[in-house]
Amino acid sequence: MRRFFTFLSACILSHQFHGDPVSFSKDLAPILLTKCQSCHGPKKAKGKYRVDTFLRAMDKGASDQPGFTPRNLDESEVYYRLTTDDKDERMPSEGDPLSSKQIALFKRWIEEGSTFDGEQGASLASIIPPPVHPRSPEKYSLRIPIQALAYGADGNELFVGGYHEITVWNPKDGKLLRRIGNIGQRSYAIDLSPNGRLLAVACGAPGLYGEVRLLDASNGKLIDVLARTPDVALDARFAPDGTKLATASTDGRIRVFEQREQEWGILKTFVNHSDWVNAVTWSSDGKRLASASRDKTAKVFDLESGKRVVTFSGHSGSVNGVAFHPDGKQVYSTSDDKLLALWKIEDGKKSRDVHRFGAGVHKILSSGESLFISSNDKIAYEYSLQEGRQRNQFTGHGDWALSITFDSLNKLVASSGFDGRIHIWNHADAKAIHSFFALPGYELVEPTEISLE
Amino acid sequence: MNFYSFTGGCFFLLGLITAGFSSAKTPLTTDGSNKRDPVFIAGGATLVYGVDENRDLIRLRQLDLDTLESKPYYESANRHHVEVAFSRDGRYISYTECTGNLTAQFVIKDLQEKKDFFVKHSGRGGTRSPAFAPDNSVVVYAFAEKGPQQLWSVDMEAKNKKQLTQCEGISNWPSFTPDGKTIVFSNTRENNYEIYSMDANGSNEKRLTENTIMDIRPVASPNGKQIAFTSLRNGFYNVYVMNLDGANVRQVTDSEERDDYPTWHPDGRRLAIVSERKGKFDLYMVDVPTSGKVTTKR
Amino acid sequence: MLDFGNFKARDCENGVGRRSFLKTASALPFAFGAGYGGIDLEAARKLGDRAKAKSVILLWLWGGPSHIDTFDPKPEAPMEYRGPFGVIPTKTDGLQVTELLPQLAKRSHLYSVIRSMQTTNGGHPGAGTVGLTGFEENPTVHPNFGSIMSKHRGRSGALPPFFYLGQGIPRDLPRRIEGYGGGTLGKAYDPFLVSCSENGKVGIPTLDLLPGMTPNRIHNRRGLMAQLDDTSRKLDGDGVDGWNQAHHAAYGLLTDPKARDSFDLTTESQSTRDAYGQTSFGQSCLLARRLVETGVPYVQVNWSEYVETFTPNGDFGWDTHIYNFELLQDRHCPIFDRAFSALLDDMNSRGLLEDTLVIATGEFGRTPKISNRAAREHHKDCYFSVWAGAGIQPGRAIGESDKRGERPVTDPITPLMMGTTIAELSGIGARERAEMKVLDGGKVINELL
Amino acid sequence: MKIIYPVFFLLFLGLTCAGKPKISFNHEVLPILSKQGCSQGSCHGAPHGKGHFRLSLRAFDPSLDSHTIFREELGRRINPIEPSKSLLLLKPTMAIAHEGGQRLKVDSFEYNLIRDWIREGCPTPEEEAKCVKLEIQPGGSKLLKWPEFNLQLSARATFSDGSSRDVTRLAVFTTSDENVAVVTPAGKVTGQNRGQVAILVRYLEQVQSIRITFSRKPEGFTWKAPSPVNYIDEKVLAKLRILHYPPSPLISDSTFLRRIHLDLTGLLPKAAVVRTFLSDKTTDKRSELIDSLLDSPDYAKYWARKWGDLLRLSRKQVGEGAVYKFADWLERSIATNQSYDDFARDLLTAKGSSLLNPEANFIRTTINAEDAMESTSQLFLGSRIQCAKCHNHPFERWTQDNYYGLTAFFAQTKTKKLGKSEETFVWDAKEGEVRHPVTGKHLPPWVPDTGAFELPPDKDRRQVFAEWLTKPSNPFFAKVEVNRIWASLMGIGIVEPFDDFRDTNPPSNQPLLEALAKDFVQSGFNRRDLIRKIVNSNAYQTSAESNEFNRDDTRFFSFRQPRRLEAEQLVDALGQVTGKPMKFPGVPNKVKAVHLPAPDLAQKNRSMIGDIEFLKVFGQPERQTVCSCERAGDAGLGQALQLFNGKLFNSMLTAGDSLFRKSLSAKKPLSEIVENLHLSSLSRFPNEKEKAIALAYLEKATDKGKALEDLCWAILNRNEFLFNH
Repeated sequence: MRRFFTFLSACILSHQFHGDPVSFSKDLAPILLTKCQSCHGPKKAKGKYRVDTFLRAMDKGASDQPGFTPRNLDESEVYYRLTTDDKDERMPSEGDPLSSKQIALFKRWIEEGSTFDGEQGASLASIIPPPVHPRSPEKYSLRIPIQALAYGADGNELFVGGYHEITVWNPKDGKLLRRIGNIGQRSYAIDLSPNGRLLAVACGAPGLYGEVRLLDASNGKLIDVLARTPDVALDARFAPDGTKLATASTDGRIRVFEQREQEWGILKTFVNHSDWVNAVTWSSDGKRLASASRDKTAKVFDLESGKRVVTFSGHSGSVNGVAFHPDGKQVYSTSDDKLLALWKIEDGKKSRDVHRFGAGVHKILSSGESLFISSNDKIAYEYSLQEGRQRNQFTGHGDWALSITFDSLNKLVASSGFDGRIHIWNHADAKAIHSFFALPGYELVEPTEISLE
Repeated sequence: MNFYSFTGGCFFLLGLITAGFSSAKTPLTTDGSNKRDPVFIAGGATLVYGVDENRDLIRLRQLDLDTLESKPYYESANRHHVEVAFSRDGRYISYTECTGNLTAQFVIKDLQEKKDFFVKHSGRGGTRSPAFAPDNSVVVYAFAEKGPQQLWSVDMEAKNKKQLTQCEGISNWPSFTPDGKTIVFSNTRENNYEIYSMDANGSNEKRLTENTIMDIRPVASPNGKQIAFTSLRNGFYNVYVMNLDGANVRQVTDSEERDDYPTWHPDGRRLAIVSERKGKFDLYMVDVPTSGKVTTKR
Repeated sequence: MLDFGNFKARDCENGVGRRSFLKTASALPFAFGAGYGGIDLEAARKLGDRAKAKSVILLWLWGGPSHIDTFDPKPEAPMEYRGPFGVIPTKTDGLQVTELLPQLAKRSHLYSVIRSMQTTNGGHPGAGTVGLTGFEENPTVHPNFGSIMSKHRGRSGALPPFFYLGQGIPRDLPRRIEGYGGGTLGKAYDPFLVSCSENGKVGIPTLDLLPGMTPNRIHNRRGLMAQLDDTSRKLDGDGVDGWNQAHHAAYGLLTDPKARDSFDLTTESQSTRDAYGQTSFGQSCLLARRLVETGVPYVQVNWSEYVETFTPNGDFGWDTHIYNFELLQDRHCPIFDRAFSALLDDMNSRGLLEDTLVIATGEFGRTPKISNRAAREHHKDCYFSVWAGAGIQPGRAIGESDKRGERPVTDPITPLMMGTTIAELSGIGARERAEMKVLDGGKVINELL
Repeated sequence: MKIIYPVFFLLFLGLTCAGKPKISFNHEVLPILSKQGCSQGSCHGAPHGKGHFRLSLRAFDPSLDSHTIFREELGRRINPIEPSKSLLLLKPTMAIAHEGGQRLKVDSFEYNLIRDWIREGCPTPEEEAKCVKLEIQPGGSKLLKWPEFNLQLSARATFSDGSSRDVTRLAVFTTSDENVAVVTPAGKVTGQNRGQVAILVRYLEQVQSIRITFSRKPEGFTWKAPSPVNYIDEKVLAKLRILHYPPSPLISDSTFLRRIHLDLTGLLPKAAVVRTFLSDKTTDKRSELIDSLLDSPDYAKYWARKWGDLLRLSRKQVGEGAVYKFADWLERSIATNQSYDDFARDLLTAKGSSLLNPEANFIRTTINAEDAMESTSQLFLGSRIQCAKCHNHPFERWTQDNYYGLTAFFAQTKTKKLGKSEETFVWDAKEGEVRHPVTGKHLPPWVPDTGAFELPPDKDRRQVFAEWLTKPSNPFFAKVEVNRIWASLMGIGIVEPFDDFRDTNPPSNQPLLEALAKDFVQSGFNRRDLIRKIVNSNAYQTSAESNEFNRDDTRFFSFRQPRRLEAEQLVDALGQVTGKPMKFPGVPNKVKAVHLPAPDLAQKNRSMIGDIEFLKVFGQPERQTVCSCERAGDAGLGQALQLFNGKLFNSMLTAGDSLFRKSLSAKKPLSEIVENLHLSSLSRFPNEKEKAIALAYLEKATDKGKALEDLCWAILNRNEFLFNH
């Protein structure tokens, strides 16, 4: 069973013991999603068969046999394919067969009438009940890169992405304050709502699932799970007025959710990038979105019309970060090509290369009058938003700087590294205050000073 | 409905649509080869049209409406002849003839005097879509001499060349009303072909259609009150008629395949058109609905 | 040809020819011990499956179709550029086409369009050679993509591996394309020419019997040969077997009407034939489908033999220096829209699109600026290609041209890249290309995959 | 881009004590990824990788790979907290669907190794000892006799720090022929059939191979063979004996006559020659015939043409004028029996005008130094070295350094077109270096076995190379030519393809190749002498008919492999039989196709252009590359159609003045015409049955001429005619 991640196993096992009817969404969808969809999904559809929604899974493929026929194992092509001895026909092709327990679930479900317990037309990923994530490790044995970072509203807390958790630290002394569990395996972005009450966490496990979790910032209570996809979610940003949330995912989509009373519902989906969307950001009036993608483009979308406004294709590498210029007519973007570029929304033409870094650069945090940028050259940077002039360099990282956040109240800057270390800087003079590993229980054998140069 | 899918059901549906119009639609040919530019002569007894006779020859044929027999208009023609026009009295004929590689000549034939006149322009462009004034005073045609394609006129001996339009974009398909006072035509200055009318001297222009796709080949009816034309406004090439002022647009054909090249029968009640059916092009006669599916200007 | 212990056409990477590997693997089901997880056997199968495209159909729009008036309209451009045609949306985000392609617009989920093609040559035969081989014809004429395919796949069965459907080898008035065939690989890899009329009747020049020849006489001759052969022991060996097959196939094609069934479109249902349209190009597309269905690796459908659109004895290529708008509207685009749509639908419904690559392109585009003749001239800096089928991610608009469609604003995509992508998808990897000395320096168009 | 990983020194501290990591990234993890196929060229080793995951081809760039695995996409592929949940393991075990299929089994040796490496924190020390030696046990060559068809191999690597270890589980094993033997990832070889294979073992940059012969006696086997004529027969028979392939019987006089004519002159013997030879009763008439053919101009012309194929001798490549001069030069070299080392030196070191010194056209046809080196390697070293241009050759010893080291010999050779476009001037500039594309360093000239040369600037580099190449001790030079000649005569090389020498493509008979090469060197590189020895052997004079025991032999010369006549041979043969030889452009009438100096001489007469099609369709090469693969031997429909319905052949058959029509007009008896047709086409008399069939056909026909056309067609379409057997 080691091949299956814990939460799936947990679901499957609990049902078998209780003898409840087999649930398509809880029991089968996870299997179809992880075992079948990469070949039989929207991207590939081998044998003209797809499983990415319930109806498609039921439908015929090239073999002209329905995927499933209620109460009829013989006319359920999938069941035949899962169980046949013919190596050429058996699915998953080129992999081990499903376990006998999994196959038994399919069998029982067909025998029980192949009912569907999800929302019609919804994708597999979204009908599987949100997973309850496993506990995070009590102590971290090895270091993990930290790419999600956000200050709490009053600057007294620093939220940091951990392994299946958000860890909350006192930025002043680097002490662990609390741990918020039940988070996807790795976090790629944390955003605090403008009123400071909500946390949005873009997270997931590479190749397995992605989601954006909405939490109560004060107590870590789970409010909603949004934007569930088959691979990780990479960014989540609240609109300036806090009523909407934009998410960026590896499925190339940008989703916008809006708060409807207590619930968060999908408002719009932008399907325009042909590869991962690494980052998304709002214009200051909340009417437009800018996005950065591994497809080497950045784009601007208009929320109301749902249209793409412009594509900027001036980068030669994956675009990692975007921020609107205060004039609302230009956009900054960062890329693996080491450039911070400024370009015009009007025609998608470059205004200028603002800076060429020594290595690839990540997301941009746009805060007040500044842009904060972290780079693989182990330096974090601050630029004036208006002129794009460099204001500060924050040096001292011992490894790639992956993420950066700014406490405008206390005028502090925090940045995190590939090595799991957080550095706190004084904003005014860029002096290092201190640094610590944001990894609970991680014991460093080596001296903390990592002198690099 | 998707015509191209290979299921019987679709053809069944298509059959229904065709059937719906069949009471008013009569096939004139059945050979299916690519046809174009039909025009009635001999008081409506004969239809002349162009056809892709070989893979390398477009030539004019004439169809006897009584017997439905067709024969080449010029037996010996071995060059492309396109866009034929006849004067109302049948004395003149004009068309464009391919004379060499990417070159064409525009000829006006006086059948009575057995004389040919050639319209000369600078440049190697090709003339398009001639139309005779009802009184045989001029032939109006489209030509691009430099820049935009304009409407021009010459007299019956190809002299007194005048440029009628001075507009942006491409102008094409002039057609006279029977009183000779008005010319309807298409122009693209508003991004795509729209139909306009103007006085025969080029003044008093009015725009008759307004949408984002093509409205082409306007032809004034024998009583001068209506215009038949082709439009893609419902997503397919179909034939419509409207009043001379652009009002009261009625859809004449409704097919997902192409219906095009409307030409009025002299009785003013019918149109000959080229219809593509099942990938074959044939001539049909359709009745002009006096009322029916009315579409708005857009 | 020997199959075992012979490294001809070997995969540089794995030291074994693809075909011989497959043949071996299938001949020896128990060759790999169970104790080793069967992983190597799977690796072997994978190697053979590498070709996503079992066949390729290239719709060669000879003459240089206007990109502005088809797949890359510029409705915002000034009047003297944009042309007269309205613009309609497609199912592909970011892709709109002119109103001349309504059927293809509805099917854009089946294909992707590249709007940033660029070639190096502005004349027809020259650009044609570049378009079909990836290289200029001087100093050396490189092989046509189809010839590379036929060399790689070898000959199998009765039909040749590389077909040209159309009236003849593409040419303009003075001369034909140099890169129509085998090039450096030799004439043995030239295409096999078949023409198809608008009624679906095929003509095969090499099967037109010479004066004095009759099927009956051929029959007699071969009977006599067989009689003589029966008098002594026959030669054996792989080379002999291959030759006997070819000889038999030629005999069949020349004498037995049934053997021409692959070419005979009358066996297709009338509705299928109608769908493609009663045009030579339409019926050729249908024939192309039939050929790939029987396993022919490469079919090039030539829109016409001559580029010129309006010329005595020409057959209406896309070279619209004159009557560009009229001919595109009245003739070319409706024919193309219908035939290509029908081909996509037909291939798709038969499952052929899964392992057949279908491409439509010309040798260049046409000037965005409308000429003084109200037409468009040659334009090598920007044109389009349409890709569907095996291994292609459909529903994408790849590359962009500038506001007027004069040149790409994204990295230009070249014919060499097109050929390389065709080869790559057909299982002709970088090393095999290096060994055949073809497509040197070509890059795969990753955006398509 | 240079990447420094200071952090790695810290990373593995979490689980292990400080010190040497247990798992070596370079020595273990990368070899595993290579062995499981992950980094092969069709998978993640492709230039752009697969699925956004790119590894260096066969792990030749460890620092790039460690970056990719550990850091790229923000460390997505590695899960340090739960190593077995790393994408790097989930994908190849198909826990997450993987387009490349299952490549790893959970808990297998390979899986555990990678998992443990992750567990240690993915240590990738920057400096690791290089593997300097790979030893295979048992090494060399091995003979296995049925039923003992299994052999476990082991591999041991020695590193630059002096350490060594067993790498059997890490090395990649490949077989040259799955039909003969397969090898497991663990190095266990199992024979499938009798025959011979090379097992190639690769670990890091080291490659070794061993040869294994599998011998199995078929049921009812009896050995019968004519006694050896010379050492060639001894070596061939020794091999056949081990493999239990008894040779087929020797050929008849008529078959010999046809075969030797085709092989030495490319032409069929004329009817009169056949009559004379068959009636000749002397015992050594075959040897005498061989001698006289080897002295004939036809021999020199035909064998010069073979070199023309290899040296890109075409109008397009060398210009019209030089075509004739270069062709003459080649013909003279063969006719005077110039020693092969001289010949090679002439070509390699030629200078001056390509018209005055035709041998300079060899350099003229090369595009640049790299192309010159590639052509030279292929022609004289039997190596297709192109793969090493971009990366170390994955299956050979050639590295990228070697490629550019060899190129350096040609780096100072310059060419310039002179006023007349046909003339090219070749000289050595005494300057110019080769730059390594990765390191950017200048590479000195380098050769296998000897290594790098330090040459003074004024030294002619090509001269140095030619001297090294033609030294009698050079292990490649003589063998490549010997094998080329052998393949020309026997239809298949001892190494096959004959210009593709490499460890993975072993000779089918090593002692034979060695003996021939030794003899060749000792004879002073005397090509004619070598040919004489080969064609006098029984091995050459063996029948094309297989027997029940040797039927599946395709490599060891127990019987002759029939070859279809080459395009030029066929055209000439058809012309000879019909008496209507084809006329070619640019040469006087009666010049034979096998004597054409180039395939692309200008055809002024447009009506005749179509006739050339016949030659091309039958595979006459364009001569644009030095690869022998240009001469296409594949059987094609187009070729068959040419025979059934082609203009050229039909015009020969229907000509009013064809040989058989002239005989008919002269009222020659039909039986005599039939006999002559057989003699001129099949080099033999018709047998009684054939005669009866032919005469019956002719006699019942009203139009004898047409019937003769049919008969002629039928004979010329028999495989006995179309093949050299």
